Amino acid sequence: MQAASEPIQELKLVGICKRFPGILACDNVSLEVKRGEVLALVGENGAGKSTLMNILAGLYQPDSGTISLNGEAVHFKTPNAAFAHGIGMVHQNFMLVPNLTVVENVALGSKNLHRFMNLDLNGARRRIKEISEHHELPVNPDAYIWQLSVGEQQRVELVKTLCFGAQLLILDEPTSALTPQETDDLLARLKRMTAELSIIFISHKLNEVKALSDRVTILRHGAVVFNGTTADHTPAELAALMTGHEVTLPRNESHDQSTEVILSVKALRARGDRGNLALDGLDLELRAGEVLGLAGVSGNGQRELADVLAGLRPVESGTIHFQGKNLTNHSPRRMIEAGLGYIPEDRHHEGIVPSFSVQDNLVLKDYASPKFSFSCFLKLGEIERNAESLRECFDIRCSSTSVATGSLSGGNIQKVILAREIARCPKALVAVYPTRGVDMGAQEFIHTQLLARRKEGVGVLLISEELEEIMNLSDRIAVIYKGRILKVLPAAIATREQLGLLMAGVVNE
Amino acid sequence: RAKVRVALIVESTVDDKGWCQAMHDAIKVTQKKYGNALVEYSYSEKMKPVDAGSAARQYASKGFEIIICHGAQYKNLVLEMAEEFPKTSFAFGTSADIGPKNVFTYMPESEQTGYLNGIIAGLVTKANVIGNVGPVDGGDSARYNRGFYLGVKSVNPKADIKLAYTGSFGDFVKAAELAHTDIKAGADVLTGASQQATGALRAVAEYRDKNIWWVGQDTSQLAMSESFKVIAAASYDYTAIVEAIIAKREAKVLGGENLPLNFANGGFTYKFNEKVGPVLTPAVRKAVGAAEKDMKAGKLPIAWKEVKF
Amino acid sequence: MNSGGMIYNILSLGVPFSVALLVAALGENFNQRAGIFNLGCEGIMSMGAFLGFLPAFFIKTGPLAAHVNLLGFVFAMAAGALLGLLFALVTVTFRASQGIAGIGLQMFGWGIAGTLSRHFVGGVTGVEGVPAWAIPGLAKIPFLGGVLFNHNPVVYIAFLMVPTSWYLLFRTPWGLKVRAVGTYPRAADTMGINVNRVRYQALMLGGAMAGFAGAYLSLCQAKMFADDIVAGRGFIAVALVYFGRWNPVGILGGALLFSLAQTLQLSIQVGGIKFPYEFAVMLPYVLVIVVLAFTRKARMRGPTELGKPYNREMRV
Amino acid sequence: MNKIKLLYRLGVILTAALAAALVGAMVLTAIGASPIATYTTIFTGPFADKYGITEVLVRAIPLILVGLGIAISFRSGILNIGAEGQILMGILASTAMALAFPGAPKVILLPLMFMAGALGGAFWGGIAGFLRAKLGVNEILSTVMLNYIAAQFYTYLLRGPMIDSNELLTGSGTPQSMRLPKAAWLDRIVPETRLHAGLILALVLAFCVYSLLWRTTWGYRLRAAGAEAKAARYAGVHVERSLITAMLLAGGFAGLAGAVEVSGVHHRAIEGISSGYGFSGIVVALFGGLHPAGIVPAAVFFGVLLVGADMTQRSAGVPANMILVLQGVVILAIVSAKMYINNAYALERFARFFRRSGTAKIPRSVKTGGQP
Ligand SMILES: Nc1ncnc2c1ncn2[C@@H]1O[C@H](COP(=O)(O)OP(=O)(O)OP(=O)(O)O)[C@@H](O)[C@H]1O
Ligand SMILES: Nc1ncnc2c1ncn2[C@@H]1O[C@H](COP(=O)(O)OP(=O)(O)OP(=O)(O)O)[C@@H](O)[C@H]1O
Ligand SMILES: [Mg+2]
Ligand SMILES: [Mg+2]
Repeated sequence: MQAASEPIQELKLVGICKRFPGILACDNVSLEVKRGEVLALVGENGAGKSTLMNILAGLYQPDSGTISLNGEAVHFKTPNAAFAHGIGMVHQNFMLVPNLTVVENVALGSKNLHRFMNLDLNGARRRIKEISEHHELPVNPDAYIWQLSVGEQQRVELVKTLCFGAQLLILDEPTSALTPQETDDLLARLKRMTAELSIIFISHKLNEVKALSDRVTILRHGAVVFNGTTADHTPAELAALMTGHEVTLPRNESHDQSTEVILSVKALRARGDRGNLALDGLDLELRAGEVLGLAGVSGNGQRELADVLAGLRPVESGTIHFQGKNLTNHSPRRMIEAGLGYIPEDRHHEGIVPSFSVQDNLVLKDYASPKFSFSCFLKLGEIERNAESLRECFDIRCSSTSVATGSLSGGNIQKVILAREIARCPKALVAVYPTRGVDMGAQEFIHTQLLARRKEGVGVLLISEELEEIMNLSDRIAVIYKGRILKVLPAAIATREQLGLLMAGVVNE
Repeated sequence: RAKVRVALIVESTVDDKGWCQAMHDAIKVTQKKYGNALVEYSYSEKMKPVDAGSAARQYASKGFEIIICHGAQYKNLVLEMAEEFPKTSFAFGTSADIGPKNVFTYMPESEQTGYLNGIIAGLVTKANVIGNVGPVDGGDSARYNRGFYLGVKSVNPKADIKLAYTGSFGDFVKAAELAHTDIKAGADVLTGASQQATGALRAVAEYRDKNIWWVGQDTSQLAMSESFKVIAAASYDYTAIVEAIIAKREAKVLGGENLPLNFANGGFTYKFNEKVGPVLTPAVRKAVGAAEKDMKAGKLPIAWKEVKF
Repeated sequence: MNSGGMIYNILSLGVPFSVALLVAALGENFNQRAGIFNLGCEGIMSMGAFLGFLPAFFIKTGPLAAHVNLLGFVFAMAAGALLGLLFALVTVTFRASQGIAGIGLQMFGWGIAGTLSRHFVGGVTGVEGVPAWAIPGLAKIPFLGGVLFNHNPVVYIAFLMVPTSWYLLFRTPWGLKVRAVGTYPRAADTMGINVNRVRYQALMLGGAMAGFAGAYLSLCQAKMFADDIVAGRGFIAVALVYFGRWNPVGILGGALLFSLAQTLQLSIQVGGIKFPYEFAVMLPYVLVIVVLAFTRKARMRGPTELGKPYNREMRV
Repeated sequence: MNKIKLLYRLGVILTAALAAALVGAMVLTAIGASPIATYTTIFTGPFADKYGITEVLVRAIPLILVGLGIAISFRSGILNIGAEGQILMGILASTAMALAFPGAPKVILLPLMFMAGALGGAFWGGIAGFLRAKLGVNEILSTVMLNYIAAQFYTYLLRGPMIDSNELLTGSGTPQSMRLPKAAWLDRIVPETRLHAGLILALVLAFCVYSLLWRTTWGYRLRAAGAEAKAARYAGVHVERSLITAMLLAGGFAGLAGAVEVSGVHHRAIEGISSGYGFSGIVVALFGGLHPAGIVPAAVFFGVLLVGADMTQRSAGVPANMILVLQGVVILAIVSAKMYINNAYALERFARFFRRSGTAKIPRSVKTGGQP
């Protein structure tokens, strides 16, 4: 699909309804985008944003309602039809085939490159070059997707969508996995693109919404609850409109230093999935009752560090001491038993068993403890009671605790994991990107919980790319770069600029 | 004579050009001879032992007088059912045991046919290499293979007999592969028992213009398009057994006998294939004829049990 | 016989024997690359073997008589494609569990071939089949000529299918779609690929190839038809796809390994053995497992969504 | 809504049944057999008398046992298609055990025999589990190959070391073991039929498997490893060990099925005992939703299909291969229907369609309460 024949002057959705079994995902939604405009679409997890956009992109069929382009009613039966009208979408989960290269991914969707018994990869390469130069989105066309970092994949997604000739770009949480720099870059680029395109932008970060969008539409429970010009409202107001109440992200104000080291890592070396030395002599100390923020651009060893701590990745050399005991290269089970809690990055496949019920997932690590089993028999009643009480405590929104956990929204899945890890009363908690893709309300909740654990004396290792989050919550901040800790600073004196430089590998004396 | 109802239970199909078809054909011949009104016939194919149990029970409860379970794997079932249905005659083979009073057993003494085929193979081979495509080493084919060995040795002690097994009664393709392997290894006369042998014969037929020959264990091979390779073939003729069972039943003997199948009692037929031409020399005919005559007279005991491969 | 001669025999017999497994596995590879696990390969092969044999059986005279084998292969492939279509209907459109549906298809194909052959042919019967055709010139090369260039023409076609499959899979738009659809169907869908259509096509192609493999058995290898002529080769073909790690070249390796081991064990038996023959018969099966277990594992590049039906509406 | 749901399901089942019947009828007509007679025989034949019903249950016993094992392995993330080979190993082991202690009393011999059968099968399944867990050999490949290997090993033993010495003596040479001592026979629970006490064992074990999978920490581990290996590993489950355990259990059940067949039906090891139960067991397990409560009825249904279809040979003159066609068609139709029955999205669409057309047809007078 090359550029559509006619530029999009105006897109209108009127009265869109979409029902999934048991839930009304879009409830009579109407909205409108004009040429060159950025419309922000915000709302809590599960508000129906992605569903609405998938309808616009031709992936879902609305139950009722109409879409019109330039005043003419259109009907997108397939994503192809949407492309043909110049609508391109960057989905919330990357829509890139991991075992294909970047060019192949682009060529896959570019039907004009499909020759009989021959694939015009060079044509695709040219097109990628053209687009990436034009929009300053550098990508390596011959890399396999699985080799790319999350940020790079995001760029590829964007280039891919633009290669398909999008004139209206739908971006579903494009920044949720990006580093601050990458986010700033992306926003700047998008701003420039508005000269040629219209954009619908979905994000849970209201400052981004504020920075980029012209107008904002807020969805709640599938229905539009607010429609207005961004400039007229502050992020706080938008947050209140979105959740129905004031949202204030908690801050760690005390900064008092405890001295008891609970987890100590020395000269740790470990390999990444691609065989590279992802951790290269890393030293780190986590104290009881502190939040240690680990800042860094993703791909510098954060994931591997978390894996190693959880016992999921072998250590080549170096030691891990937990509460004074050497636990280097111990099994996950031993780490769990020793009292290490872990909120993993990949919540859908690592943090939960999607087909298991919420009840079952809440005892994923403790099903064999005397509390939930007697000899080898599970105490089903106890497991259910546990789930009910955690559900209440952690405000997990689900129709019942016996539904499959995979069917919950991202924020609620995160709450399930958090509830489980916290209820286990760990001595130390490793939290990897705990609020990625989670709405404001849930974010507030998660932060509050982490700080509460800190108060109870738990050592929290918070791995995040959000400087905001790290600076808000941490007592000390460590910066990781190329598998080593570059520097550890007290949070009280750390500044954004300083951290930014460190994350880029620049150590100033 | 009274009407009799005969049921047949087979493991493969009644058109397999082999083991099962031989019995089926025999019953058909008997039926034709006595008339449809006098012999009612029904069969069940592809019967695993457990299915055979159901089928046999159904036949017995429907009043079939004679139930032939054509395979030694049905032995158990027959012995068990015989107690339950004492008025029904059962028959199974191959077996040399004497069964209970309402069970006939039958045993093709196939070392005899193997011996005749062996004589031909031993005389015809120029390379002194003979291939034998075996299914598995058990039942009547074990007897056949040993008889064949003795037959060859009786006329050509120097001949090398390459015996190999496919491990399956019904894998035609593998039998063909094995036949090709034999031929590549120099064999110029081949034989083989059970239905899979058809695959081997088909493979032999591919060497149309070469002097490579087949001696068969089923006369229906003489009617196949590959027959130009078949020098001679033996066949089981169960007609005598079927008729014997019917007759004995009429005489109130429901079983308790072993009915062997051999040249002496007409249980085997043996045919030369005139179409193969000069390879079938008078010397061959003579040697085979003499041996057959001796067997018919019971003068040629074949010590197949002594043969150890 | 000297060992050189034995090796020559094993190679020159093993190569043509590998064809049915090779082609069926290459076909199954297309199915699996598109994300569909087709255990019904065996049934499709039976049907292919039957229909491939049918023209040669019926048409003995007349103008078509010269082309019966070609006709047979066409019929077999058409029937295979049809059964592939049926399987696609069940597993792609109805999204039925592929494991059971495969067993169902196996019974169905096998049963129909047997039933129709009983009715229209009536028993085990041979046909003329496809004769050998030595490639002029090449067949004269010592050793290699006999091993590679002195077979029936279908063998050459089958071996050409290896690079062709590879090219189709890795160098054409359709192959790209197939690989995408088997790995991340939702991504393919959002890029405007009709996931179901691609899966239908892959299943029909795979079916046609399985039909071809069946016809090879009845027309080139056994030159006869009997209802259980396939005798489990369909299942082995499925297993070989795993052996080859979803790559046509690896599958070729697996098919050759299996058939050469097969001829090797037959040769060993023919050469005279001093141990129970059953152990010789086991050899190819054991060898395939052992070789796979002790080769170094490459990064899995296979279809990660294998066996999972795709539903655009369903939340992942 | 519930009425609509019922209607929807009924519709799906009827459509599938009709489609299956039609395809079968086409083939039947082509070969000149009567479809009606055939179908009537399949579905009423087995219920005509005591024999039919008990024979159905006789078939259901091994199917339940194999199905339970398959359910365990599939739930644990292993596609085990090696039950056929595992059954054979179970038969060998249990037969050897029974023949080794011919004088032992029943209460000792039967448990010993079943234990041996289960161990034999478990050993064979365990090989596939080990190959998968430790050497990364795909289980589909290994189980397919192991089936053939087991088949050869089976004939080797029955033809050689384990052959009934009587067979050698008389020269029959049939590959079969000696007859088991009476103490190794399972009791018949309905006189004059072949229905044996294995049924009780199978039902008890079905309950045990349910408890194992859903009530114990073991089962929890197995299911977690099968449903999402990454998460299970993260939660401290040793996934490799769990794969091996699952294959041991699956193989054990298949082996036990073999032992029960020998002890209950055949009373000696002969060829053809497994009669395809390894594959039918997969179908039964998946039909039954990989849950014992589904597997038991699915096994009985499949038993009806097996027995009824066999009867058509005799009652309707249908050739044996036609039975395969009918079974294949029924399987294809049922799996298709099953997916639709459980598809909430399709039900939702149907309900919406039904409501729309439904409301349009209801006359206003009725709605406003006018008495007709
Ligand atoms: N394919 C589906 N099948 C069933 N329910 C769905 C499906 N997709 C979405 N839903 C439900 O519809 C509602 C809206 O989901 P949607 O993904 O649109 O939310 P969202 O606003 O994008 O949330 P988030 O911010 O977490 O991405 C949720 O309750 C979700 O559970
Ligand atoms: N698949 C597995 N993954 C992880 N750990 C396992 C696994 N199987 C067993 N274990 C662990 O090995 C040990 C012995 O196993 P076993 O099932 O006998 O335990 P147990 O003493 O009965 O305790 P449990 O209550 O955990 O069942 C236990 O610590 C158990 O948790
Ligand atoms: Mg969303
Ligand atoms: Mg335990």
